[in-house]
Amino acid sequence: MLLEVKDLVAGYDGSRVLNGVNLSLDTGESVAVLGRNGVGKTTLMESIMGLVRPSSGQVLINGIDLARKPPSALAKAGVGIVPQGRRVFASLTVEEHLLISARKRGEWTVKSVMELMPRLGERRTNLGSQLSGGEQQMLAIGRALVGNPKLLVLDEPSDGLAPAVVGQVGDVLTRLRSTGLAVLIVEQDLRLAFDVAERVLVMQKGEIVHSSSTAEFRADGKRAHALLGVG
Amino acid sequence: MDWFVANSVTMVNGIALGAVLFIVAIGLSLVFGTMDVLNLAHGSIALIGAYVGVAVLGGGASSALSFAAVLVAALVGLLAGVLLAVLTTSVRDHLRQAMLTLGVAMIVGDLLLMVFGGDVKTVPPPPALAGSVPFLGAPYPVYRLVLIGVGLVVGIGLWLLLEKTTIGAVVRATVNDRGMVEAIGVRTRLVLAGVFGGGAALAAVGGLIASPLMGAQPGNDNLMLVYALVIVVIGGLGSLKGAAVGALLVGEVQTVGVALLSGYASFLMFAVMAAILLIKPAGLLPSKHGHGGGH
Amino acid sequence: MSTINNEKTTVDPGTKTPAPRHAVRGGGRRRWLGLLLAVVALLVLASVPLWLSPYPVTMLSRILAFALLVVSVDLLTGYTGLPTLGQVAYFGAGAYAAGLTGIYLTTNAFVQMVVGTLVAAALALVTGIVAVRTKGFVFLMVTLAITELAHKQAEAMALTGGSNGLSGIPGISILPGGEPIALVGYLYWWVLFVFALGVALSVILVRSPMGRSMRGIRDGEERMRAIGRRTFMVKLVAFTFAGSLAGMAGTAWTAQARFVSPGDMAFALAAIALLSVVFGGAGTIWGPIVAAAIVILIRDEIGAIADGRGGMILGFVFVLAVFLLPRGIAGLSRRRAAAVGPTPIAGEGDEL
Amino acid sequence: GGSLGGGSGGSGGTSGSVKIGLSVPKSGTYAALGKDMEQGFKLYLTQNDNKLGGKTVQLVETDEGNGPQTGIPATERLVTQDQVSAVVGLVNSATASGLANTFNQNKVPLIVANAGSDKLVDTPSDYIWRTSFTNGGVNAPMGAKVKEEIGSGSVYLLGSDYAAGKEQVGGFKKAFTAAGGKVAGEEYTPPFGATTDWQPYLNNVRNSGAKAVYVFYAGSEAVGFVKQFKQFLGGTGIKLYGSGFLTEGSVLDAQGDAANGVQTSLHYSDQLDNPKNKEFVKAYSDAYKTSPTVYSVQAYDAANVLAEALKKADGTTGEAIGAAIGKVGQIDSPRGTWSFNAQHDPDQKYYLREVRVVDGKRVNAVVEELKAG
Amino acid sequence: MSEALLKLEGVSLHYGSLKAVDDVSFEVERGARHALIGPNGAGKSTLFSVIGGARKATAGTITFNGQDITAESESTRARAGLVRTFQHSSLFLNMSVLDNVALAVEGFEGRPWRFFPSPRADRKIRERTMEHLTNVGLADRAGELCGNLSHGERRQLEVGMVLACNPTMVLFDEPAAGMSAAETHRFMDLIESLPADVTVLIVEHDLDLVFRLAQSVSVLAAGRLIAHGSPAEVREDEAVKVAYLGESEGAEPLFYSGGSDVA
Ligand SMILES: Nc1ncnc2c1ncn2[C@@H]1O[C@H](COP(=O)(O)OP(=O)(O)OP(=O)(O)O)[C@@H](O)[C@H]1O
Ligand SMILES: Nc1ncnc2c1ncn2[C@@H]1O[C@H](COP(=O)(O)OP(=O)(O)OP(=O)(O)O)[C@@H](O)[C@H]1O
Ligand SMILES: [Mg+2]
Ligand SMILES: [Mg+2]
Repeated sequence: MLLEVKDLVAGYDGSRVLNGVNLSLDTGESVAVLGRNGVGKTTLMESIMGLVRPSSGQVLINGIDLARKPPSALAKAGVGIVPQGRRVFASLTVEEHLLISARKRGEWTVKSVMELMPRLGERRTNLGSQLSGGEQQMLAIGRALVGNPKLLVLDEPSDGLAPAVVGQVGDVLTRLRSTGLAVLIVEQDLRLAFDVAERVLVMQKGEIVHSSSTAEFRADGKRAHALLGVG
Repeated sequence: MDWFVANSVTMVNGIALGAVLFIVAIGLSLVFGTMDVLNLAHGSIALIGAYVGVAVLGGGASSALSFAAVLVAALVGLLAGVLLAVLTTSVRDHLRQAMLTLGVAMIVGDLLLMVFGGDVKTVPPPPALAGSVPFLGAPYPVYRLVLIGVGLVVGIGLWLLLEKTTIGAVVRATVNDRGMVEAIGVRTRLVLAGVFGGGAALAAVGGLIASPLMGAQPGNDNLMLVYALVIVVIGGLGSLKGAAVGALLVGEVQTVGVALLSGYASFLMFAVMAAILLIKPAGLLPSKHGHGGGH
Repeated sequence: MSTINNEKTTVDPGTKTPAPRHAVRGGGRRRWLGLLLAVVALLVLASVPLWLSPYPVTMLSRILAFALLVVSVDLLTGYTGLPTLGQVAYFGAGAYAAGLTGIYLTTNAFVQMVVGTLVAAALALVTGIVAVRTKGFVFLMVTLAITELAHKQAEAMALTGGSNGLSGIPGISILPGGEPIALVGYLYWWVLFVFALGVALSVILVRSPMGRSMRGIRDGEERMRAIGRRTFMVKLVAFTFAGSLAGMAGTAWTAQARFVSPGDMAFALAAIALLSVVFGGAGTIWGPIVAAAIVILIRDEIGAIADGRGGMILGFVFVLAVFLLPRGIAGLSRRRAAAVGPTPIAGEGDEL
Repeated sequence: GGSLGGGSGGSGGTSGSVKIGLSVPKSGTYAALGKDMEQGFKLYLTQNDNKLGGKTVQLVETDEGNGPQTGIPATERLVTQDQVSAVVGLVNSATASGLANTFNQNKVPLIVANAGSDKLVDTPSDYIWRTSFTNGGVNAPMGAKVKEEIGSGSVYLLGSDYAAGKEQVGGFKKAFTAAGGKVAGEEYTPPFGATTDWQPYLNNVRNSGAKAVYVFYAGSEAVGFVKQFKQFLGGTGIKLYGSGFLTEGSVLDAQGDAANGVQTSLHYSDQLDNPKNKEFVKAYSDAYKTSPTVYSVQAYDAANVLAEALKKADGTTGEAIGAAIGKVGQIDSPRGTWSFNAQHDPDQKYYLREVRVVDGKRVNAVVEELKAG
Repeated sequence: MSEALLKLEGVSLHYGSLKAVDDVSFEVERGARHALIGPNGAGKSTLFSVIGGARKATAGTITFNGQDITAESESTRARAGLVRTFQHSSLFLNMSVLDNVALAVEGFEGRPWRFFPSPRADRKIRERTMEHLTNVGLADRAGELCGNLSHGERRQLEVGMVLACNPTMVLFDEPAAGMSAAETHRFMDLIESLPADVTVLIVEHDLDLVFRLAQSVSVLAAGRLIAHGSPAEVREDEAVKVAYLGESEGAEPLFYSGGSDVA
């Protein structure tokens, strides 16, 4: 197993947001995590990455427990993240973002990322704070890619992207999957989530309450709506 | 024109003073601009540097000893900086940083008083630079002329390091979002310690090379801190060029300015600072990288 | 840099968190409890001259005057998000004005207080027009400049006695034409009266809509503009009010010391006043007051007998406080903890 | 307890002993000065079996610190809390003026052992005395002397920009111009360590064509100034005169060669050739491994004054001691005998001193006794 | 056709050589539900900043409610009823959710300078505030510190806050970004339930939302207005298809059975 999360409990200042989450992901697999606002999706992603320190439980990468290690340890173990809210560096240029993130050799280089998203090339010298929302999102994705991760964690990557670009992101992610990259994605745009993921998890109140294949999930719209709290 | 001739030496002298102040101030600016820590113990580190001079060169200077003093000061500064970095990592709020570092400054000030006493101590310049040369019609100390060169070298070196290598970018990114830098695989603790250590080493060396001019004594820590704060804010926070311009300006204000308006000498520096901030609140040459983020 | 307050009171999504009563005041038991505590504290303070000898009472007068100065710093730093080193300028202005009034005009304490407060207010208004255009670290430095310039002016002026200070101030009298008070206990009562008045006004201010606007500026000035607020005016009013309060504290200082020196408007005093706010918990009233007392006790009481190690002891206290009291003294009480927020000096940080 | 009663005054300690307060800076800019004073005062006590006028001394010490903010509460504490019978010390003039009320009200005498502001109090009282000097007084004798030395040339005046600096330089200026001297320029530099570079002022001096410079600087400013004077005006033949604090105490070592030949006026030098001083210097050097300074002598004399007063006093209350100080008459001091004048300041001799190297040691050699200004 | 509430004539904003907004003119009628769409970096947010007053246009005039507001400050515009939301939430993180909205309510309904306590006025403000919070579904989070809210919750609060400003016209910058389907639905209901005289200008990439809410749509690309019209017209516009929509649009139903109207 590339990633195994066992009984993960995490929260903020003593209060719990995640109440024992379990999930696993194999090389080349892709999983979507869905759920309403505030159920703890971001907290889950960030505690996998080490950005939030779990209070108990394990985060195993290739069988080694890296829970409570600094995020850099996870990055080195091959996890890359596109965080919610983008978190681009306000005072770095686009190019600098990519340069400092390109720490592992691999398919993705500064050049190939700029080819993938030409807009980033056009804005090469803009500071992070001088990008439009969508440009920032592209940059966040590019930043994760140049690290050549084995597991890509995406927290609402379509947030703020124009439909055409969302489509492109979907295409890119699908292509990445075929190169053996594992993808863990949180997404509100169901179309994108379904395009990318072969398995769907649904979270409610800090727990995973549903797990099925994407096709299975899509087969029963009523149940899906109930799970996602729509209607 | 007469006035100009009569004061030309004073102007050069202002540049020399500016050069020393630049080396001290740039450390503060770097640590604040890049690490986002307002280090009010910065002046204390400069004073430690001066006392390193007293300890190493107190018995008489030689070229070798002077060189050794610079190394020792840099090393002591580095250690002090790393220590401060460790202390401040978990303290993100500026006011609490101020309380922490000012507390440290108070402790260091008293410790130095205990070890070195309250008397003013002087530090000799390296013997090779101790003399004067005729300069614009009057004798002028060689040492001060050399300081101008040192300031230039330090300034250019830092500029190359920060703007022409990715090290500078990593450092700036660490200020913006520490967690995210970790997430791209950088040990931010090392970055923090490095920048803080480097800034403090500059302060210590700056304090050392300023000591032949200013002596070493209790109270110089505050003096240096205030100079550095004023320079950094005049020039623009976190901006290398800003610090250089600020230091030169303060150097000239404190020399030519006071020679011209000696009756207002005490008021000049702060009045100039207030005036500049009124017109340009972000300082003369604000860092192009901005501060704190855009939207 | 993120200014997100990581303190979390309730997190369980879906759990009902009732609105705290003090958020938008609608009465409530807590308010009465607070009022009760304040009244008890006041009564205890008022009884002090009856059972304490002159020296501690003098010390306490000094503490009260300084604490009022600290509250004025807090109004700007803790509530409005404007870290300041400038309040001592108005403190000094009030102190000198009261002293000069005492020497040349009248010994009447009320007159001295009003004159000192008004002089400080006028000075704060004029300098505030300049200062509140800036924020964060720049504001800090502009206020430092105000303090330094005022300090140098006091040192240079013959009227204020220059660097030797203004001495020969007669004792205050309370009733018109009454005898000057010489006894420490009565002086103390006067200082306590001024202190209580100042603190009461401050508490009313921070709980008023005006106080909420101040906090709004602390947390997001841009946003305040976007919802239609004239932030410049809010800041200017806050600045002038805080300046007057500092001036009022200055008059109390003069009343008990009968001597003013440029050191009363110097950087050193400004620094410990600002640190007292941080130590006590910026954005609360009672925390900084307690901190002010501790700081003065260490400086004047322990420092005097510690063979010159007063500074070092104070330094250790500050350093320890950073680590042991992450939300200041006020953080020891959970109830007000929510009001304590970090104040960025660099201008507000924002997540991207 | 209770603070609504009248001022208490020094209770005086138990019979046979007396409680004395010593308030000198132990921290801050003046810590070095405070140390000299403390040592001078304690030397007297050691020499006299810890007794003053036959009474065993309980010494209560405090830290005057940097200024009135710390000095006033610390000293007030000695009076109102520790209830001492007299207080010795005070470096800072503002602190001393700020405390005058407290001492008068509590009827406890204060013997100022340094602070030199020309007018410490408006009206002399039994409770305020001074064993040191007045700022003007130190420099006035130099007026005629410098005029005599430089003849028709002019003098440039420089000093630290605060009350003491102006009074010191002013004392000289008044006597100098009265003697017909010409002033080429007069500038006051930012005080309290804020000035570290005198090049701009020295440049002005050079441009003014003055033949000599008269200055008041003390502590670190004295060091910085003297060294830079040598650097920038060393070869020009412009002479340097000043108030004795320019070269007094530890600053002289720090100034090094640059100080050679500087002439100053002061009421003391450890080189004074009189038996009392010889004995004092030896005892002091033996005890503290360093030479005494004018600050040590001022505090030493304060102890002497207290001893004399306690001999004459009727009991050990502050009131009794205060009254007795008025009657002590001549004080036999290492600086030569002196007595209090009507202002309660010392009526004393001043000496012209020149920095010379004697037996391999840099000292303030005594050139002559100056005529009163 | 009634007179336009907001009128832009030749508005431009340049960042150096980059023309972020380039000679844009259009009108929004009183009570309209108008959408502004366009690719990433087209200049939508920048245009919002110019309309809202946070940035000054390099050229052009802006008329609101018959008055030229080109030179007015942001707060003046807000008081005149022109209020915007931010693409990146900028809330008062150290204040409670309640205080956040109360600040807005107070600015318009209370006397924000009030210094002395008045329980009556306080109660009124509190009631109004809770009303707004209920509308955006945050009533039960009123006492929470704003900094503790999740991303989506902050977006909801953002909406609550502008509505509390008693706006004549609201500018929404990607209000639904980050909202889950459930929250998006509630948001749409909320906008639909706004009084008809509140004008809405909205930037959004969620086209389902745009096409459900908007009566008219303007399309911005590279700083210029490239199309304008009813949702149906815009959807069919070739230029828009190329610049914005891409190909992936609605090829397959989201769910194979039951309620595919969602998301
Ligand atoms: N920094 C924080 N401090 C305290 N509480 C937080 C913090 N961040 C999130 N929370 C709380 O934790 C809970 C889960 O938040 P989280 O961001 O994980 O939700 P989410 O599922 O990602 O929601 P969304 O879809 O809105 O992004 C929320 O109730 C939120 O209020
Ligand atoms: N401060 C700035 N300096 C230089 N260029 C900037 C600055 N701010 C924005 N830009 C550029 O201006 C263009 C318009 O940005 P804007 O934020 O208005 O786009 P947008 O239409 O809102 O895009 P999105 O849909 O992605 O949010 C972008 O290309 C951006 O890179
Ligand atoms: Mg989330
Ligand atoms: Mg946008």
